[in-house]
Amino acid sequence: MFARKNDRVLVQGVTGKEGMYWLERMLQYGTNVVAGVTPGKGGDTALGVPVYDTVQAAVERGGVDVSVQFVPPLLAKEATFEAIEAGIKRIIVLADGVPVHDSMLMLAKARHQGAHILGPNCPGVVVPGETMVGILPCWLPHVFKPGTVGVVSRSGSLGTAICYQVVKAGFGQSEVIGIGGDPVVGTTTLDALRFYARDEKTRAVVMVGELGGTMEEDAAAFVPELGKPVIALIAGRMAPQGKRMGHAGAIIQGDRGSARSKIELLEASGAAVARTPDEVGVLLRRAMVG
Amino acid sequence: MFARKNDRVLVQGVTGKEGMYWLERMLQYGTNVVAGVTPGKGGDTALGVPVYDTVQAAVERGGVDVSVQFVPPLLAKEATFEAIEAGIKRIIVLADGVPVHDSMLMLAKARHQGAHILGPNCPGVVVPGETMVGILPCWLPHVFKPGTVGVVSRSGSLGTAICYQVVKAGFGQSEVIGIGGDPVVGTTTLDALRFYARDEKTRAVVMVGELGGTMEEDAAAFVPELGKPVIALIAGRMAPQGKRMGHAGAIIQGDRGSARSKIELLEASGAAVARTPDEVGVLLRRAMVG
Amino acid sequence: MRLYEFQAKQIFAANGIPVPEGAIASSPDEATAAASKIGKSVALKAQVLAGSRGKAGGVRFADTPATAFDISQAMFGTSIDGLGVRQLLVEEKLAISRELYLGFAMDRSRQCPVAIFCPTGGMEIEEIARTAPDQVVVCPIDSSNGFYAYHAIGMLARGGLRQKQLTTVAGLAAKLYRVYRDLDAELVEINPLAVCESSEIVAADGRIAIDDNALSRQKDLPKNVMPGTPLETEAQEAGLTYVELDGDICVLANGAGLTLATMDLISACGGRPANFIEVGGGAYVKARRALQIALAHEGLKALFVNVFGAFARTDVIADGFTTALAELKPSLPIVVCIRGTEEEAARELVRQRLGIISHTEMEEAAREVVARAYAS
Amino acid sequence: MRLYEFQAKQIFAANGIPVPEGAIASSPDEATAAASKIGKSVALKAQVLAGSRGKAGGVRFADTPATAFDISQAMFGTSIDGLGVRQLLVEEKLAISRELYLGFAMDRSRQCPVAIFCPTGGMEIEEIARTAPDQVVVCPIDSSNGFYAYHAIGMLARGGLRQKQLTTVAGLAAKLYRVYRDLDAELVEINPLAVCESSEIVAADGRIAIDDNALSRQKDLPKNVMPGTPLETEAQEAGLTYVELDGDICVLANGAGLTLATMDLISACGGRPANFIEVGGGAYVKARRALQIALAHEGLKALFVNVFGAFARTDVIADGFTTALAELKPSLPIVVCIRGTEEEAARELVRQRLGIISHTEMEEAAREVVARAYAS
Repeated sequence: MFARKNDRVLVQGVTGKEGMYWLERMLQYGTNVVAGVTPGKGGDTALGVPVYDTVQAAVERGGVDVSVQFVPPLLAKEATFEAIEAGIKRIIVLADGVPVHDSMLMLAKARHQGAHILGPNCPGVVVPGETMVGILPCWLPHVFKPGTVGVVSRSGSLGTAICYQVVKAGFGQSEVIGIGGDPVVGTTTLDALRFYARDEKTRAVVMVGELGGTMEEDAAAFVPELGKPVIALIAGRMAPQGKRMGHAGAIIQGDRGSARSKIELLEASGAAVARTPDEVGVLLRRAMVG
Repeated sequence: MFARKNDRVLVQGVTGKEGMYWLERMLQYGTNVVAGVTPGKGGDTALGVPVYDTVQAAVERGGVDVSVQFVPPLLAKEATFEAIEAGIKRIIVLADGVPVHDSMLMLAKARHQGAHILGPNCPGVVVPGETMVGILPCWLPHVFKPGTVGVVSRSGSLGTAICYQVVKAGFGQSEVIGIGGDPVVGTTTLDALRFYARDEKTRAVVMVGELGGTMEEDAAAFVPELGKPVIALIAGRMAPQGKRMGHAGAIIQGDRGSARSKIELLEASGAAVARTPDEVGVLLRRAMVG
Repeated sequence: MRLYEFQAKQIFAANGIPVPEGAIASSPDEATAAASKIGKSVALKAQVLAGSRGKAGGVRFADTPATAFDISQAMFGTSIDGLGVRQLLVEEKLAISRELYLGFAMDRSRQCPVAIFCPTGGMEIEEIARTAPDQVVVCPIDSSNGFYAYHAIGMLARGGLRQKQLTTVAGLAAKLYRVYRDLDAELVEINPLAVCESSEIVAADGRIAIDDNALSRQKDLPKNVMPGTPLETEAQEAGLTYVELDGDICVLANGAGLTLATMDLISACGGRPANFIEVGGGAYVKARRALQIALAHEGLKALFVNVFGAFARTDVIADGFTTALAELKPSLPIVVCIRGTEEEAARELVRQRLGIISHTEMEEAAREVVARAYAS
Repeated sequence: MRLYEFQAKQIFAANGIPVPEGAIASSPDEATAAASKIGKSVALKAQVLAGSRGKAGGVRFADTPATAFDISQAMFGTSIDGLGVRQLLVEEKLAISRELYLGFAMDRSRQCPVAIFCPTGGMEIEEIARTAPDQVVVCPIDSSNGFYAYHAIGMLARGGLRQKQLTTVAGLAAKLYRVYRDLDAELVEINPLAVCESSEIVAADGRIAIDDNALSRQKDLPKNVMPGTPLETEAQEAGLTYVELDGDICVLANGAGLTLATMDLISACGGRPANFIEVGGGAYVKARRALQIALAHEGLKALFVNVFGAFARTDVIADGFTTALAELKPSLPIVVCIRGTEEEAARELVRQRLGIISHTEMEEAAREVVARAYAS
């Protein structure tokens, strides 16, 4: 969905410490990183990858399919605007701590220009054995393995832990999409389900959610037409209810948003809901093997 | 271009003093005014025309082709945004004194949404014998008369004076377009020439310009392909040069902008340039009758 | 971060939204002086960051400065939802003929801001939203476009406002949107927006919550400490997300999702988690402070450390918490589970510094920590 | 409305754009005090709203406070382009290694704002733009999108900036755009933008012009009176557009276009127009004031009133100027030409009040006024 083997990948903020660390990991994994951008470093190279002053210059050099950003949260909005204006259609925003008004602006602008955003506050995407764009430990063989299970997760660490369960249960992943934990994100659980519905390689979907928001409720309605087994884990059953946003929160969200609400709707829609990470493997085996 | 006989016309700010005065004139002339908008007056009628609280409500009632605004200059931006968002594609902004940043925003937004703006600071449009949308004295028979001369003017009073010359010379107008006197306007002299080039009814064009800006220079380049005679009057031959906008003005505009520059380029392009209003009639007769 | 009512109203007033005449008072004398200055009947409103103040006696009325003294004296030092009343907003008492609701918030499903209007505001608004949702008008906003008076006109007309009320409230709504946007607010709410008998329209109450992610660029805002237990306040001041629960197994995990799942797991195994503390992002260096706070919780029976290194390296995390534990030396059973990037190095650190063999399977580890916690 | 250099620099500084240390002085004593406070060599810069100050001796340098006294004393009371020097900006003298040009203006052809950068700034910028236009980078801006640092990076890289200079100037450009937009400026210009020997980058000079149509909403700006003749200043204070010329036929017409065309016509008929005065828009009620000012011009030989009523009613206009003329009673030949909306009523007013038969053909009228002006 967000990356394929030969996609041309651009790294914004490539010459910083985090950018360089993950550039190396991506190159080692075989990700087709074609360019980097750091203002003021145009003309340099980073691990052999040419660096440009602007995204526009990088795009003019020969085309970019996906951009991934290593920039501070307060600069994510501008970095995303820059990528959108340069015509890039898939943009991965990793930054944790992006103000939500910035996120809403980014998403509005992306919608107008037909671009897709993954994140903010997401770990990116892995297609095991093919490509990784983001900050996921794709090189751990007991966590990421080529296969037929599509994973979508709001949480980086829990999502990775569940990927480990998928492999432990004897399967691998067709794709792992970290959509990010922020209140407003560009790609939702529902968007990922819609993708996995069309994706021939994917035979089952593991959904990692958590309390808050209504993404799992929105996705539950799609489970019946997905036509593939869905195993869900919703974190936060035992957690205190998050803060309510005044009366407005109650008006917009109603009774939705709790782990209980999500689990009830998912089960009603035909998804199998695991109570613990280990149970994800059990339910997955049941769904795949019967 | 901006209005045809059966166009459904909306009047924004209809219940104010100016709005009511010109609504009456338009209705008398046969303009198809289908609705008016004044926030807080939704449900009223004005001279039999239904009034709505928003443009959206007026459009939903049955479609609008052209909107014309009677609103104060500092509210023109919002009124135009409202019309654009409601899907209206031709918008006439009469207000004099619109801040130029507002005008530039209006035009940018219109471009993005495929809408066309006439003005700001313009008197609107007359198709003699058919329709008038704006604030032109269409009812004066010695000024506006059906015919084959297309008129485009940056100035309301001078443009009307030249229309009188056209009639005095024995002709009438196919259309009179007042593009407005502001530094930044949505419809330029060149846009009007391009329209008259395609308009079968129009056999010659009278262009009323003045010193400042580069619209006449930009239009001059089109005169050869227009394929119809152009008679121009450029006001401001004897006026002191307008204020220069710092070095930036010189950089952007170079030597263009004076009446002399406009006249030289127009004459070089094959247009006939009149020195006085009366001469417009003389040159027009020469061009039309030979 | 939430703002107090009086702070919200200062912001409203500065942005052209009418508020009642009023002043903030920290003592009965100040309340009396404020009442005298206002010169008519006043409302005395407790300034606490709690939800249901009205129903808890946090708003009272006084007809004279002398009664204002007595009533404010009775209010100071009481508490509402466990929060001490230290400041009162003394305001002219409004003669209200109609209460409206007006707010801006984000809609997480639509991923955009929304304007919300209800022609019946006041304390029953949530009840109305539940029982008569058609009365509430929710208007999605395109952030890249903004929210202008004409948008408000459309929304308010759907909500039944007409004529002068329609245009006046629309003007206020456009201003309130600018407050919402320019202050990086998650929420701004006027409830009730009071239509007075004089037909003036005034923000009788106000609520603003600021996006914590934007506080660093909102330099002009006050720094409010959000209500919480003493340990929660300590954590807040240290920049940590810490929620105290009534259990007895202290949980430390990395990332919010894994932390929540770990608490669920402890519960599923029959244990009672004592806290939610997040050490995601750049907070690993704060492991010492986090553990110090988490371990100060009374009645702990065990500590569970659960780490799954995704983009965070487990050896770095392990270095953080082992150093802290070696220093804090809690006399509790400790169970550690480690998986992910650099896990061998991390396990070795734990073995060396704490003399503990780390688990690799979290469910197994969770069962062990529950068993050991309640063993005695 | 133009701002003085020192006003522009105050705005720059408030928006994070570095400017030289400096202070404004209205007397040699103040200049000396400012120089002492700065404590190094200073530049003394005449604050006048004129174009070519540098070449006219409006900028001088002083190494000590004592010389600052002498030099400033010599500068006060001189005039540049006819404008008296009343204030000096006393600034640290910069050690400049390179001069850049950076500005924002509107492009009337493209109908949008443009950013302009030239790697060679200073007094010769217009010459460079003429002889080496490739050196100047002009970047059109989509108003609905804005101008961010990354746009500036692209523009400045095309202009040859690299590395630290590239990112620093880009940051300043993004800030300067916000000044341009938020102040409703027609123009903001930093020329030169000085790269100092210390490698600091500082706005050594600054120019801001505000859109007159936006002054009513730019409430925080100073109110500068633009330079002009005494009568022009009087007109400006009355809110009228009036330009004095060296002719002798006073022209009053409605609308800028017709006024310009009338002046051309007078010239074409052999006359010399004395003024440009616009009474368009809502200014008809100001006809009395306009005529009072226009008729105060010395050496007038005739008055020509030329009205073509389009959306303005000629009877309303005629009421205005006939009332004024009946009161002012100028002893000049007066020729009136009237056409358009309600022209019969207007002609009747002129006949009654001034005893004049109005023309209907402006060329005929222009010939008559020229003939009568120079008859004697």
